[in-house]
Amino acid sequence: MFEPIKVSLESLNLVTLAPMLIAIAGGLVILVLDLINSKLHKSLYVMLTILLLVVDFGATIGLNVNERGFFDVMLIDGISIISQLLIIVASILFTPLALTSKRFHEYSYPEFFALFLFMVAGFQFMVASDNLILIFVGLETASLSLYTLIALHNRSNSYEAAVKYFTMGALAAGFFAMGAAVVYALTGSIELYQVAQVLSARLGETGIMAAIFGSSVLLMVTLAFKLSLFPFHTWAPDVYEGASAPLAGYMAIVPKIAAFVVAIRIFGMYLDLGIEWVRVMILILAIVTMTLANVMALVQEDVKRMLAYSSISHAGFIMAALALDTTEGTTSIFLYYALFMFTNLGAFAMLWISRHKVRRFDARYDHPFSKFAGLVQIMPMGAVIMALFMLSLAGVPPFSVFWGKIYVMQAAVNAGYVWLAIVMGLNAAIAAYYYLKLVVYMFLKDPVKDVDTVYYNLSKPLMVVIGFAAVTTIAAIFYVQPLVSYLYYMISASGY
Amino acid sequence: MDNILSVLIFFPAIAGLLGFVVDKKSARAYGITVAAIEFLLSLWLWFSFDTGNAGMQFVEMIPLIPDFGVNYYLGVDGISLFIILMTTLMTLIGMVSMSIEKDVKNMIITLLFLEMTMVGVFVALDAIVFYLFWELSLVPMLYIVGAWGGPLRVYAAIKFFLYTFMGSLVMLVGMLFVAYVYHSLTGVWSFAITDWYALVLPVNYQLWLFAAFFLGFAIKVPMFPFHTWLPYAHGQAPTIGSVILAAVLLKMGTYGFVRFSLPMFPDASVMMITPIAVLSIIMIIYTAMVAYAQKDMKQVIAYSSVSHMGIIMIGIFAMNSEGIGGSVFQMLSHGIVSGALFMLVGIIYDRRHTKLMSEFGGLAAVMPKYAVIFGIMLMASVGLPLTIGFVGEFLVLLGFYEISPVMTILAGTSIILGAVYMLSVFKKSFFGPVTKEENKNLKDLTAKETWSLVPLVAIVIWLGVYPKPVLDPINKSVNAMLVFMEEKAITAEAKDIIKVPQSATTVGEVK
Amino acid sequence: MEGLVYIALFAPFASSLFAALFGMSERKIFVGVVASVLLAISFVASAMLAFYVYGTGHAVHVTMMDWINAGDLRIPFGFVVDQVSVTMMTVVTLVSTIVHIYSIGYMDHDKSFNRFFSYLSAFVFSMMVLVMSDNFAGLFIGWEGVGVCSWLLVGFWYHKPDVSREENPSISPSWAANEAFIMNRIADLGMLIGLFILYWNVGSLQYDEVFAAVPFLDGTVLNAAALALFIGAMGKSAQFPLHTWLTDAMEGPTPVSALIHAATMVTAGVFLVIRANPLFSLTPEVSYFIAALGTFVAFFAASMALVNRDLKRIIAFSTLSQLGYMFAAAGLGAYWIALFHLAAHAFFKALLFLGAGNVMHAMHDELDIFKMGGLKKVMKWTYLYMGIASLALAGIPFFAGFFSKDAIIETAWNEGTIVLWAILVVTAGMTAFYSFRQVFLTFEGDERYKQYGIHPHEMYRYVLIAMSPLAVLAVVAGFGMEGFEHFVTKLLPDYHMSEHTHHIAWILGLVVLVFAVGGIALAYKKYYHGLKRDEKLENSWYYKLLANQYYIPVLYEEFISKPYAMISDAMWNKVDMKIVDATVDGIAKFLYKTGDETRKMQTGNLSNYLNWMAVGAVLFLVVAAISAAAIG
Amino acid sequence: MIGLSHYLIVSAILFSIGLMGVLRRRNLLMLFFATEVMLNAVNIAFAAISHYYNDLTGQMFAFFIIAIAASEVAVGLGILIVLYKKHGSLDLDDLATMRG
Repeated sequence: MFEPIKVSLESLNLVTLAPMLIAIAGGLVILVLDLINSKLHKSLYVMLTILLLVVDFGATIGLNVNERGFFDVMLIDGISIISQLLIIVASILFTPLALTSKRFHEYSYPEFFALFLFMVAGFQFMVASDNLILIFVGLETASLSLYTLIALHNRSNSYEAAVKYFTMGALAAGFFAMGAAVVYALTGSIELYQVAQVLSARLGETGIMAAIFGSSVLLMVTLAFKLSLFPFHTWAPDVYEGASAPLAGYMAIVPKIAAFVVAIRIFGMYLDLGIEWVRVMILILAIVTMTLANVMALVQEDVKRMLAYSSISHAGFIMAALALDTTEGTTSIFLYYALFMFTNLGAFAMLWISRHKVRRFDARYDHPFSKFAGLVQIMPMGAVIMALFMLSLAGVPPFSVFWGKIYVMQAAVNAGYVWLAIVMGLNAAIAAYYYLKLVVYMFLKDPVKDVDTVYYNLSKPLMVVIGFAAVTTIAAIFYVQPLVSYLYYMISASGY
Repeated sequence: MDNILSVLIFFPAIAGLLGFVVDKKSARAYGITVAAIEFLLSLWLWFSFDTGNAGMQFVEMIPLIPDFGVNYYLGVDGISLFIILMTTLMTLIGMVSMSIEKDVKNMIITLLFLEMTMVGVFVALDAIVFYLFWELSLVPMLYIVGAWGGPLRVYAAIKFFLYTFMGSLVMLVGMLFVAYVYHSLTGVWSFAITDWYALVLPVNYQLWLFAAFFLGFAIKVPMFPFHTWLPYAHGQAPTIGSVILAAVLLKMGTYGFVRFSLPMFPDASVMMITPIAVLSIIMIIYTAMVAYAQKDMKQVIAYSSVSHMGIIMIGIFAMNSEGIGGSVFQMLSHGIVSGALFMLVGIIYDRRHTKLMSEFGGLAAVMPKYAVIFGIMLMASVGLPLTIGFVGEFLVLLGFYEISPVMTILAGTSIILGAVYMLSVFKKSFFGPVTKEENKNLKDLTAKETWSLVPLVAIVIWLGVYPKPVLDPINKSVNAMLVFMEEKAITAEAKDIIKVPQSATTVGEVK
Repeated sequence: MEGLVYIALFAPFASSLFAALFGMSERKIFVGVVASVLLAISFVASAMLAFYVYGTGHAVHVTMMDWINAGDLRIPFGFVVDQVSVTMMTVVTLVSTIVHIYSIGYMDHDKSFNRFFSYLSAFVFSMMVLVMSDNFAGLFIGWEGVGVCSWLLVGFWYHKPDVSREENPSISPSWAANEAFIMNRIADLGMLIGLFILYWNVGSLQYDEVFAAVPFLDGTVLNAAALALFIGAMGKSAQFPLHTWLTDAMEGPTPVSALIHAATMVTAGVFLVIRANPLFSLTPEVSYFIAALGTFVAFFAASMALVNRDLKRIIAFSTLSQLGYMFAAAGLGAYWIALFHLAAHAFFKALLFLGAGNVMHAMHDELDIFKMGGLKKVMKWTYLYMGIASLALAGIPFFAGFFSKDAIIETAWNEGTIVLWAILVVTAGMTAFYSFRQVFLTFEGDERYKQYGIHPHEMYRYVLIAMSPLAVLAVVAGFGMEGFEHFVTKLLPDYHMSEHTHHIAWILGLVVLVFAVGGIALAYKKYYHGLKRDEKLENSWYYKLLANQYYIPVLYEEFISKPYAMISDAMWNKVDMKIVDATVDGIAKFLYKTGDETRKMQTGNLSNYLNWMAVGAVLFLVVAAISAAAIG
Repeated sequence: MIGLSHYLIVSAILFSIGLMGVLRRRNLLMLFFATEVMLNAVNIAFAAISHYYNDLTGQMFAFFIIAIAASEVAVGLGILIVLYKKHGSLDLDDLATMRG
């Protein structure tokens, strides 16, 4: 009757799982360490985390392209590798930000680092599979860790942020699950490659479109929520504001990379099937998002909120590349994030070093523009670097984000969407205003108070991180070429 | 030295970086020295420039992003050579004459970076590198206007930045599209302008691309109706900012038309002659009138800049060697003359802290040297023969006459209207009795001011009397461009209108 | 000979630079002396060239260097000394030399003495470039150069404030200077267009090439070119309607008026027409227009001179009138006669102005002839000079003006343009009248100046001596007419009266003479014995019309200057600020406003956020449905 | 005979009820329950479809969803508790300090 289940280790191809396992194991090790000695300093955890992430990085980069493993649920194709690498690099950059000169409560908990590593593993799972279950599990693992991390910041705002994010995330999870159910109902499978096969065979059937409608809309809602696309972006400004600055910067990148990979897998499949209205949907979503987020960012009084809207707008910008469904378009998504990552983390890190325990400038905001007024007089180097990040975000060449922008626009032009490129260009011009606003405050205004504490939170590790971000922002022109060719190779190898 | 262009670009930048270390009190001397060395380097460029060669010289090419076709590709020809010289000269003179007291060191460093971007724009032969420097030049200017400007400085600076930025992003899309077309035709990615020149585009593509590039360049020029950022920028900028803005930054726009629009889209350019000429004429007449209505001396010169840029524009679209060569020459002339005029206004502003003409009157008696130099620059500005201003204006109008006599007459009103507003400035400020008590004891030019203005006066007269050393290389490159445009043009109309001078076809000095 | 050309040309330039060296220092007599000597050198060189050209009949042609080379355009600094230009050179340098010497005396109290010489010599240099150039572009250099020098010199006393038109019709020196410059610029545009027409049809701007090519050009092209060039000439020579600047230019120091606004610069227009005679002789319509306009201006200007009270303005009007004569001659094809009148006029008009300068010097810058009278007692020599000059101007036999003006009037008859002839004859009578009205009111009759407490004195002796060559020439120049004709018609087309005209020449001459003598007699009767003012006449509308220059300056002010200023203001405040700029700012504001509105969806309330998600999902469905329906 | 479509309809209705709950409820706790309802609606669907296809994947998915729902509650409630400690209220309308 029952065949004994034979599982050979070879066929499991556990190597594909290794990166996530390293992260998870690392998290557990940290917890165990805490059990053994609860008096350990946070710097130990930070270094441990970095080390683990480096090992993780090594394990990921060593993976062979286009392999499957662990009952074929793991899919190690090009985009899964590069997205994991990006996630890990961003995480490595993020971790040292814990080593501030002022003591922030959350970092003294080892749980913070354990959760962080679990979250990384979650994102890695999310990108390294085309199985909806695993994607869902990865998504939720990561999200739940993330909610907790936000709440750990231990301020009234961060609880509010966590609750908002959590509730909306839960709703989104419901949508995702329902979407998966519809897909399952349609095709009898939740493996995307099988789904694609079944769908392409059944595409001509009457009534199938309605079901595809259902599934794609439901899945799209979830991903749009994760990617903070309009009108599902509402959580983003509040959560960014409530979360600690590094985490906000991190949230603007890593979850979005992971979500983009899922979006590429799912909607790339729909687009490949020739379902054109998905493309229209994505384009509208992208344009509305980048434009409205831009105009909302114009009127912000708080730098962090402004950056939140700006990262929404950037997400919209990149979303447009998804609609192109070309290798270049997909490459541009990763290139953009790879370049955006450093600048954005740098910018949030700059906010982080100016973080005060009490709000000294404004009753409502932590980082009002006026806080940065005349920064060049107080902290010239900091002002210059921050301005650099702002200009980079605005897309001024030769700083890093410019190359991402130009690549996205080139991809749009190549795919025949010249108008889209123009819309992107105009949006970049609008966006320049609010980035400039900060530059203007820093360079052209006088300080509001004799505030000697703007760099209150500065420490050597932070300087290193910011310096690294600054260097990568400036020197982008020199590494764009290898980056592009690596990304392009990986992506075309995995067939996108 | 084959890589002199790189040296020209990066010398000021590196000097700017090192400048952070220099002590505040020595910053000025440091800046002037660096700018002087840079100027000498550019002179060296001129001397080692082969005037017999119409093509690109001192070409440097280093792949930057080969997959994407982006190369660090530089070169200089007769058209860009002198604009580079003017850039380095005006930076040097601007620094020498600078009267800023506040944050001199920052200003010097900013200027050095600005110089890098300006030189970069004019030597770049790769569209992306060009765009890079083009955009980057906004940043130091933003800072100069915003940090040292007048009461509305932030508004003016942001307006300047965003307006130009917006236009150039559309231009960027145009560039990307050209690259795409190039790729689809040849299978190779390239942003090299020289490669793009070889591209024969269908007319409707040309028109769209022309429009995209037009937006970028026209805002920079600034063409009517995109000119309104300019009066604010000039009105608020410190003297040095206005000098550089008028002398060099505006030239980027017209240079762009010569470097990109004409040779890349000859047919579209020919089709667009009339619309552009109409805009330019509106620009010439309208802004001349607006200039006349101004009460602020600096605003007059700001608007007069717009008006003169109209002349340059119309010359570019004359599609013959006289007109285009004249335009390029007029760029230099306008750069030097308007730069000098802004410096002059700055000098009186330093003394009286006002630029309103009603505050002056009778200055000629109080400050005779100042009045003389102002007078010379004024005459150059209204295009008096034997000053630099005449040569370009004359050639432009002469060239455009071939396209349309009527429009030439309308554009030619520039010489009348220019005289009207400039003479009215002179009369209001310099003539009449000295009515204001504060003006009675104004100091005439100091040695510093004199020595920064005298070289400009010398150039104004030298190039007015003997423009040949400058005009010949320009002419050679322009002729080569025209030959090439005519070959490339696909419509009969364009072939008809683009006029290659006989001397260029017979002598066969075309590469 | 080339050396002489350069000496003639650059000596004034050297003089100008030398004087400019001391431009800002106090008065130094040697500056004036050096300048005068250099000018004299220039004159000598010109005279030697004249002899050379006269002797050999060859023109001297030198090309100094290239100026502008662009495309097919080649403009050299080339100079040609032929019969026409050498005449002009000699006249210009002679008058200039005298004016320079004169100025040493006249300007001796002015603190800007050195500056004055610098400007004056610069003017001579420009004028020399103008007449000597071998191409139109070079001519244009000089053309603009004299314009600038005129601007500098008219506005020489720039410190004077603006006053109302009633007080001083020219408002102020600086105002007059600007007016002159701008009016000339209007004409210069015409001139430039003329150059462009020639260039694009001929391919060159060299005189010889252009004139060789014009016979093969299309009629309309020629007409257009001729008309455009003539518009240029109208500005420089202050022909109607661009004439108002000339009388206002009298705000400049009197030597300037003598040199620039009588003898040389204003005749540049005539010179241009003479120079370009191959072109103008091919365009009869334009030429006739020139003649008609010239005749009109001759009469028009004379009529205004009849009632004017300003010593210098009267002479200015007479200059204008005589320029009309010259244009009439040139327009009728009698180019050499025009040139001859130009030369003769230069002598006696300069003399007249310098005489007026003496009077001004004596009267402490008082110019109203109603306030003068009886000056002959203290200013014998000046009276003599001005008398001679006025006789010459009036065309009294055997003075210079007689020959030249008579020839012009004769030409008008000869061409069969009887109307022009009649007007010119009447004008001759008017000329005689106003010239002597002025002379008598100034020098004869009661000494009205005494009531103003003025103590006039005669000019310095050396100045008077310096003026003597002009006086001599004003008397004898006419006798050189035949030799002159012989000389210049080697280059210019000869013009002979027809047989018929020749026969009745003495009758025609007599008619003119009757008018001239009649004019003098009338002036004698009315003004010799002192000023008797006729209130009724002075209040009549035609007197007022003339006295106010037909209200043309006011009209220009009301209908051109003021509307221009108004429109300019509107362009700035209304169009530029309210429309163009407001649109740009409007877009920015719109975006900002949109942002403000949109951010309201960010209520902070989680429930709203969740609703937005649901709304988004519904919107997705709608969009998907619509696009699916549209695309399929 | 109760077929697949009945299950699916039930599932859809439940999902809608859950969704309405999420949209309408003002109390955070109720909101959480509503999301649980939604997830369970999906579970019904999965189970039914799984049965229909005779494929175990759906049931597996359902199990995972149950697990995830549980952990969601764990985390969510944790956050709610600290929030309640800080704010003393679980009403959504009190939770709007960050806006704009």
